Amino acid sequence: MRRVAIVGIGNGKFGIRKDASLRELAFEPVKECLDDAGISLGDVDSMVTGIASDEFSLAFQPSAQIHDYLGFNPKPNFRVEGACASGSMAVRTGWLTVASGIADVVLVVAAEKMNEVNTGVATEILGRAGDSTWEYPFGTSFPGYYAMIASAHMDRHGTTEEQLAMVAVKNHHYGMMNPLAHIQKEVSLEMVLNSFVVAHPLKLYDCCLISDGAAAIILASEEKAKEISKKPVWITGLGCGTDTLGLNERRDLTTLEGTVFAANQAYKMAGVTPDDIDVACVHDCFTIGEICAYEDLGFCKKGEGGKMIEEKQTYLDGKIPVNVDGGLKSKGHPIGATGVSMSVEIVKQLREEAGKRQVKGAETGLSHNIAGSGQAVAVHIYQRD
Amino acid sequence: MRRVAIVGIGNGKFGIRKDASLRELAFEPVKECLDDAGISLGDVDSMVTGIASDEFSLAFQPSAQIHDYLGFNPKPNFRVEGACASGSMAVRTGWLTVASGIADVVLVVAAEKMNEVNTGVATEILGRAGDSTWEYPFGTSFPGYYAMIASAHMDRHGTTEEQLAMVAVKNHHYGMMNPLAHIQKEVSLEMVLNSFVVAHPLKLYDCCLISDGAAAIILASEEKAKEISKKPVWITGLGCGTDTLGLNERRDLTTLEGTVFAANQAYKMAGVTPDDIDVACVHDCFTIGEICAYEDLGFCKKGEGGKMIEEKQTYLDGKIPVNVDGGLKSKGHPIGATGVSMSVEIVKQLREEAGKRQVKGAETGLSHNIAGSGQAVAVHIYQRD
Amino acid sequence: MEFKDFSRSINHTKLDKFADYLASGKIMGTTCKKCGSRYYPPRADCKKCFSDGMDWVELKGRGKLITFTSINVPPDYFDVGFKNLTPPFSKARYTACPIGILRLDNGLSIMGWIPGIALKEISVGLELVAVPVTLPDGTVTIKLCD
Amino acid sequence: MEFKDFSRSINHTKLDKFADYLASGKIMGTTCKKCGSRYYPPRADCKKCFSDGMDWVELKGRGKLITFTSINVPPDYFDVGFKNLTPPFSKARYTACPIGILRLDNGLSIMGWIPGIALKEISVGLELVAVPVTLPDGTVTIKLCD
Ligand SMILES: [Zn+2]
Ligand SMILES: [Zn+2]
Repeated sequence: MRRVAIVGIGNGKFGIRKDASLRELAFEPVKECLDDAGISLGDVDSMVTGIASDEFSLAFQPSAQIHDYLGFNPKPNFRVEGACASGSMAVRTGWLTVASGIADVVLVVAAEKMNEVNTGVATEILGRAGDSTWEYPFGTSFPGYYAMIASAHMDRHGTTEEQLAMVAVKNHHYGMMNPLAHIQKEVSLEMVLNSFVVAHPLKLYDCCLISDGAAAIILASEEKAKEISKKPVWITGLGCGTDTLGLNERRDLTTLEGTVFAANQAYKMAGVTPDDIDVACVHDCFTIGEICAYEDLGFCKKGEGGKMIEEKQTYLDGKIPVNVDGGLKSKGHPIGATGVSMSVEIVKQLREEAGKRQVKGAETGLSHNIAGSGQAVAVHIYQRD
Repeated sequence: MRRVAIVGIGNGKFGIRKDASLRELAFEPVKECLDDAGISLGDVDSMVTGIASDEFSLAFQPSAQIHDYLGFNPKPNFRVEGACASGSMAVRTGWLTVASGIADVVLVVAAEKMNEVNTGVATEILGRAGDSTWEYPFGTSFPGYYAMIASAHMDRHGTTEEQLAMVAVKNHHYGMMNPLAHIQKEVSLEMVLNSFVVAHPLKLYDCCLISDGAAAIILASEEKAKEISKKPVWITGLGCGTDTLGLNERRDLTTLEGTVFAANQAYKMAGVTPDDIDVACVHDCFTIGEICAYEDLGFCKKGEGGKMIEEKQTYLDGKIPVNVDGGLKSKGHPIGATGVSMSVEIVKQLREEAGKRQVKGAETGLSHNIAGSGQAVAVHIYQRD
Repeated sequence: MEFKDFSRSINHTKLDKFADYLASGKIMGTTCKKCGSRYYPPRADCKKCFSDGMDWVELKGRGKLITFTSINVPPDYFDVGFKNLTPPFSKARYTACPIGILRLDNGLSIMGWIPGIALKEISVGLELVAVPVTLPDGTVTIKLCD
Repeated sequence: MEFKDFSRSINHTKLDKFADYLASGKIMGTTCKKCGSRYYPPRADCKKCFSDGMDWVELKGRGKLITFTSINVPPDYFDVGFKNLTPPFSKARYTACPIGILRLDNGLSIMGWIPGIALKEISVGLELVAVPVTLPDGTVTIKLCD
């Protein structure tokens, strides 16, 4: 199996980007990651695009907008979709492309332009991430699915609304240190607890916003990576898992089996355990998501996620720093872009280029990206030389 | 590079399938291809789903519907999209998955359910396959894009409306021999020429219909393929190309550069030339598409595609039989499913299981699948032992 | 009755009788003729044995709520788009109505609206029964009641 | 003026002035400040040199039609959905109007409606000029004229 490294990273500004179209958003991090790698687009063999939704894009084959705008044609490109995990599925596909030997240098670009449609329509599109036949008739929204996971978690494990809120407090705190973040604002426990209830028990500050943004990375084979980069970061473990479409068929509503399966695959492939992870980006589209992630990734025992945030074990100086880039909560969650943005952050950490939010001496990182309410999950492990 | 074979094939009935949902459509060929391979879903390591449109699916992450319905979770699955080439991009991704070494047995399933929406909405969705910013404001439809390619081809190369019609006559003729085809009807040159003009100069019988359907294949590594199958068909060449989003930026409106690029990659990788191809499935969403394919794949010189069909060189007893399964024109074009259905047909031909439409002694096959009006193209070469 | 009178969007399925059954007062799942696996939501094909032979079976009896929520920001269809319907349990415009998932004794789980109970009275473990409802506009859905 | 007054759907772009220019009677492309590459449709970023410094440049003069069609089955928006607009060159309901792509001498190509010429009079090679149009409802588009 060929080794594959990340040799270039780029991340555009996340936020409500009324100033730019999907293709224009995508251009920004591509330019940045080519500059970072010190190569030109002519050096890239193949491209993979991660975008979650045709409907947000207002386009059929939105990936064509991007390769066209970059002038990448006639070289290969197609789109990979895994809802909110589209970015990580695109990284996975980029890895497959290099590992297979069919290409040596691959550009992975991921973007989402969510604010062309209004909130009602966005809620409608995202609501159909669940079972559009069997759940949609009950007015289910995206916060609604995670709210049901939260209700079950609170009942079974005694997780509290305060513990959920603490995740928001942490991620907003670190978002302040990330100039690319959508929201640059500290929030207090009281602010979170007193904010508008979006879907009981989740409040406004338990939920990520609707963001526009894009991120891009360059992947290269071992030979090329050593030519291109002084600080290649290797993707040494990849895992992908899935779960039932409807929540009603889950064995345990508090466990995302896709995460457990993907994490086990990734740990095994990289030959590491959860204890080896120095820094992680996990999928906190809702605060309960981060708590489930702690547990399902093996950072703590099942049911102890609430305690883990309460004890600040996932702060920068804790047992394992999580989402110190602000997470989806504060950095923003332009759904298709998120997975690639996670890869960008982990590479920054492993290169020790993360500034104020640097995890000292980080050698092994993990990203965890969820489609919908767990229907598909990608976990990657990253290691520096 | 690991060798990869197709060891199981399945193709559901194409047509207006008001009797089945997307997930139910997908189930049919998956069951068939597992039976064909003589394995169970438990033997499959990973899955790739090809679906073109969220909007046709009325779902966000439609691939989750399929892995859930099959009970494939918690194993890996995500969706690959390349508009009308989604199926072939999924086959490409399945190939990458096996070739990379991360999995040994991969299920590729592709489906589209187009008839849940009405014709006006379908035309709207497909119209946005072009540039939804710069072409859409001019009321462009999918037939409209190919109509503009046809107008240019007729002007530059003297291709005639009769020659376009001859493609329809051929493909309907062979569709009669394919029980899975959407349309089972011979058409005469007069019928085609006198049919309703959809987008000048393309008439109703120059255009494929709006179909529902699904297809699936099992890919395996060399070791596994030899265990599983007595007649493995090897994918020995893969090519992927792209073109500009808008037609206005094409250097030559009569050449799809994505096809030329993808074909050259695939021929080179397989070590064959167009002359070695015994049977081909090419992208005839519109009759002009098949004529461009002859030329861009190197089956004839540029501008001689019209003559090639006029001389019946692509009939079963011609120089190179093309679309003897009925093509998209008559078999139907459930957009995401088409590419995998092409792979199924080529495997049938190379196994000599194609019945009345069998190309005698076929050893090398080719499939050619286009996204939109050429924005992305996949070409695969298949060889039997 | 069309299936979308239940589903609100998807209409084509091998399971379209589900909506007719709901209209006649029955919540139906399916059981595999070959291996006996039981499904709710119903399936036309068995994910255990891959058989496509299924029997419709009525789901009856009380169950326990395994989770619930109440959604204050609804998808467009249930808000503005709901104008042409009589919303299930609301006035002219969408009013939040709790929803939840009920687990029956046989292990199957049913999602439904919980219109009759105030949110603060709802908790995981509550015993309820799933009941089909025909709305004034003729569409059908399911509610979970005391 | 909003950009979607031209595009009909997409509104957010770095190029939103394009619609204002159209309203003021100008069809504008862009030229890269760094390498001089010219673009139509306009681009905010150069695909040749990856610079994001662009100047707006008016496109003028006649060109030759490189292709055309006339679409009888329009997308939903231009048919039923067109109710709220004054269709560009039709009555209450969509009537087919030829469209085509005009190649200018500088190599750039412009798509536009061809309302003034009967389909049978249109052929590749025809010399036309691209002209901005403001429709009665205030939206803007481009037509190709004699
Ligand atoms: Zn069974
Ligand atoms: Zn330039």
